[in-house]
Amino acid sequence: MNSLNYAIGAYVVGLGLIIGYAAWLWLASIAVTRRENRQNGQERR
Amino acid sequence: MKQMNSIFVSIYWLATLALLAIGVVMVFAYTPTEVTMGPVQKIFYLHLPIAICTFFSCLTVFVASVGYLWQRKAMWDHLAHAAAQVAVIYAAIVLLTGMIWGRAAWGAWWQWTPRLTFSLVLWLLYVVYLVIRPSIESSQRRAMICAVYGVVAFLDVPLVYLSVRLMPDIHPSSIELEPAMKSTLIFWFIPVIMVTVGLIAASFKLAKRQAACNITRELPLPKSKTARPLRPTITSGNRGVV
Amino acid sequence: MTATDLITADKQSPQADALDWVIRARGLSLHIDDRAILHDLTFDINPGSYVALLGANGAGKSTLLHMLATLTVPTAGELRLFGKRVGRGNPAIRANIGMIGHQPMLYRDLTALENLVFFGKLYNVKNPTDRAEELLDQVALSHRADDPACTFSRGMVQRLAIARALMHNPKLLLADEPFSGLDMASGRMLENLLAQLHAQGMTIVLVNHDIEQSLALAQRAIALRQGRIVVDAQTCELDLETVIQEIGIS
Amino acid sequence: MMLLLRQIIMLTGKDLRIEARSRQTLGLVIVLGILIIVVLGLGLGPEQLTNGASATATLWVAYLFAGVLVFEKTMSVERHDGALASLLLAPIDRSVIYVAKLISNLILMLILALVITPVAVVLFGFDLSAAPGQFTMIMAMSILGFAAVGTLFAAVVSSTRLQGGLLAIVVLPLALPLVIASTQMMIQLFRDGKPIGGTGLTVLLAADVLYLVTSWLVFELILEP
Repeated sequence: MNSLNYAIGAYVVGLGLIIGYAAWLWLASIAVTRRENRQNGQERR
Repeated sequence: MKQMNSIFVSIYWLATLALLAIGVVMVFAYTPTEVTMGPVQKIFYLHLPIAICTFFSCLTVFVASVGYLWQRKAMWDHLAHAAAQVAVIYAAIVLLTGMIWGRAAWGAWWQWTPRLTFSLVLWLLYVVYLVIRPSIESSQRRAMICAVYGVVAFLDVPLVYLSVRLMPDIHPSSIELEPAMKSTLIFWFIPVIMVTVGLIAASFKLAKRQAACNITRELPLPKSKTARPLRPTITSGNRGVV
Repeated sequence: MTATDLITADKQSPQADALDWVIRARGLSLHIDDRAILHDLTFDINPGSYVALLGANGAGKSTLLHMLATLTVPTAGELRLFGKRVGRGNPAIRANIGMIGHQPMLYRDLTALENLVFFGKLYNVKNPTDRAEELLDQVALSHRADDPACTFSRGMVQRLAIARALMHNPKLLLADEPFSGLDMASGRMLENLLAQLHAQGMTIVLVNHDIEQSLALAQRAIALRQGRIVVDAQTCELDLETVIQEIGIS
Repeated sequence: MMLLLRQIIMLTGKDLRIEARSRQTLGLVIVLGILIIVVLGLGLGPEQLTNGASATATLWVAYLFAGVLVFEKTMSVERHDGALASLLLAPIDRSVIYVAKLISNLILMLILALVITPVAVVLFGFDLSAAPGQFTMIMAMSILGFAAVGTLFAAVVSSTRLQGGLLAIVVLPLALPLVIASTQMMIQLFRDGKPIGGTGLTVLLAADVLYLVTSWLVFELILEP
C-alpha cells in the first residue's frame, strides 16, 4: 500500500511548491505596495 | 478600475483552487488504480500537465528574450524573469514527482534514465538563468545577458532531449489509459494551465512594480535661476573643475 | 612639436566641402529602462569647428559622444554624418571618424607600430607602415615604435592614441575626456596637438569636465543638463560663471 | 568575400600575436587542464581509468574549465584598454569580430587539447587505441560547439565588470547536451564496442550548427564598447 503514500506525497510536494511560490509572490507584492506608498507619500509632502 | 481588477484576480484564484481540489478528489476517489503500476501511477495526472506547462513557460522565456533583444524594452525582461521563475518551480515539480515515481516503482530515488536526466538538466538550465540575475548590477546589462541566455537555453532544450535519448532506458513504461483516467487527465489540464498563466502574470506585474520602485527618482534639481548653487572654490590647481 | 601638416591637404574630399555641416542632429533622444538619458537634442556642427560638450557628471555628454561615433543607436530622432543618415551598420560613415578617450583604445601587448599598422589595415589604409612611421614621428614617439604600449607613460599612450585616431585621415575627431589622468606637461602638449589639428581644418568634438579649459580651447560650447541642451553658443560670448550656473552643478 | 577573409585573418593574427607576446592564457590554461586531470584521475582510481568512457569524462571536465578560462582571457584582452571600442569603430562587420575571436579560441583550445590529451593518456593509461579517429572527431565537434557558445557569452559577460565564475556558470549548462552526447557515444564506442549510432552524431552536428548560427545572429546585437 505504501505506493499510495508516495502518490499522496507527490501531490503534496507538487501543490505545496505551487502554493509556496504563490504565497511568496503575495508577500513580495505587499512589500512593494509599502515601498510605493512611501515613495508616493514622500513626493506629495 | 483598480477595484474591479482585484476582484477579478481573487475570483480567478478561487476558481483555480476549487478546480485543483476537485482534481485531487477525482484522482484519489474517482479514477481506478492502474493494474500494473499500482496507486503510484496516480502521480501521472499532475506530472504530465505540469511538464507540458514547464515547456510553455520555457517558451515564454524564449519569446520574451527575443522580444528584448529586438525592442530593448524593460517590459520584455520582466516577462522573461517571471516566466523563468515559473519554469524553475515547475521543472522542480516534474523532477521531484518523477523521482518519487521512480522510488515507488523501482526502489531508487535516482537513476540516469532519459526522462529523469532531461528534467534535471532542464531545471539546471533555468535555475542558472535565475542565479546569474542578481550578480549583474546594471539592469540594462542584466537584461541583455539574460535575454541572450534565455534564447540559447531554449534552443538547447531539443538538443538535451535528443542527447538524453542516447542513454540506456532501463524502464520503458507506456501504460494504457482507461477512459476514466483519460477524463481525469484532461480535467487536470484546466487548473494547471490557469495556475501557470496566473503565476506568470502575477510575477510579471510584481517585477514591473519592483523595477518602477527601483528607478532612482531624486527630487527634481532646484531651478538654477532661483537657488544659487554652491560656488566651486576656484583655486589655481583645479581651474573650475566640476 | 614639429608643426608639419598632420593631415595632408589633398585628402579633403570635395564632397565634404559642398555640405555646410559635418554633423546634423535632429531630435536625438535616448531612453534606457524607460529613463530618458538624452532629450530631443537638435544641433548642427559645421566642418572645421572645435566644439566642446560640457555638463555635470551624468548629464549625458559621453553618451552623446558615443552616439556621434555611431556606437550607440538613438531611440528617437535622426543623426546625419557627412551628409549620410546614420543607420544600422554604416562602414562608410565610420571610416571618417577618429576617436580618442580616457582609455587609449589600443592593445597594450602590441608595440606602438604594430598597433598603428593593425588599425591602419582595418581601415584599409594604403601602405600603413609608412603612414604609421610618419604619424609616430609627428607625435614624437618614433624612438619607442617597437616597444609594447604597456611600457608607455600616460602622456605617451595618449599621443599614441591620437596617432591611432589619425591613421585613416578622419574628417571628424571625437575626444572623450582625453585630459583625464594627464599631468600638466602632457595635458599642455595634447592641447597644442588638438589646436594644430583644428588649424588644419579637422572638426573636433571634445567632452571635458574641466569647463575653463574647454572654454579656452574650443570655439563653440554645447552644455547639457540632465540630457537637455541648456547652452549652445560661441565660447567667446560665455564666461565660466554662467556656464557653471546653467549646468546646475549642485 | 575576400575582404571578409582578409579581415578575419588580420584579427585572428592580432589575437595570436598578443597571446604569443603576453603568454598569459596558454600556460595558465594548460597547467589548469593537467591539474584537473590529475585530481580526477587520482580520484577515479586506476581500475576505472582503462576504459575510454571515463577518459572522456575526465578530459571533458578539463576542457570545459580550461576552455572557459581561454574564452574569458581572449575577451578581456579586448576590454582591457578599451580596444574593443576602436574595433567597433573600424568599418568592419561585427560578425567578423565574432568569427575571428572564435577561430582564435579554437586554435588555443586545439593547442590545449594537443597537450593535455596525451598527458591524460600517458598518466592514466587511457587506451584510446580502440577508436582514436572517432574519439578525436567526436571531441572536435563537441569543442567546436562549446567554443561557439563560449565565445558568444565571453563577449556578453565581459562587458560587465564582474566576470569571475559568471561565464562558467552560464556556459557549462548550455554545453550539457554536448557532454551527454559525447560521453554516451564514447561509452558505446569503448565499453560496448558498438560503432557510434546516427543520433549521437546528429546531436553534435545539430548543436554545432545551432550554436554557430545563434551566436552569429545575436553577436551583432549584444556587442557594446
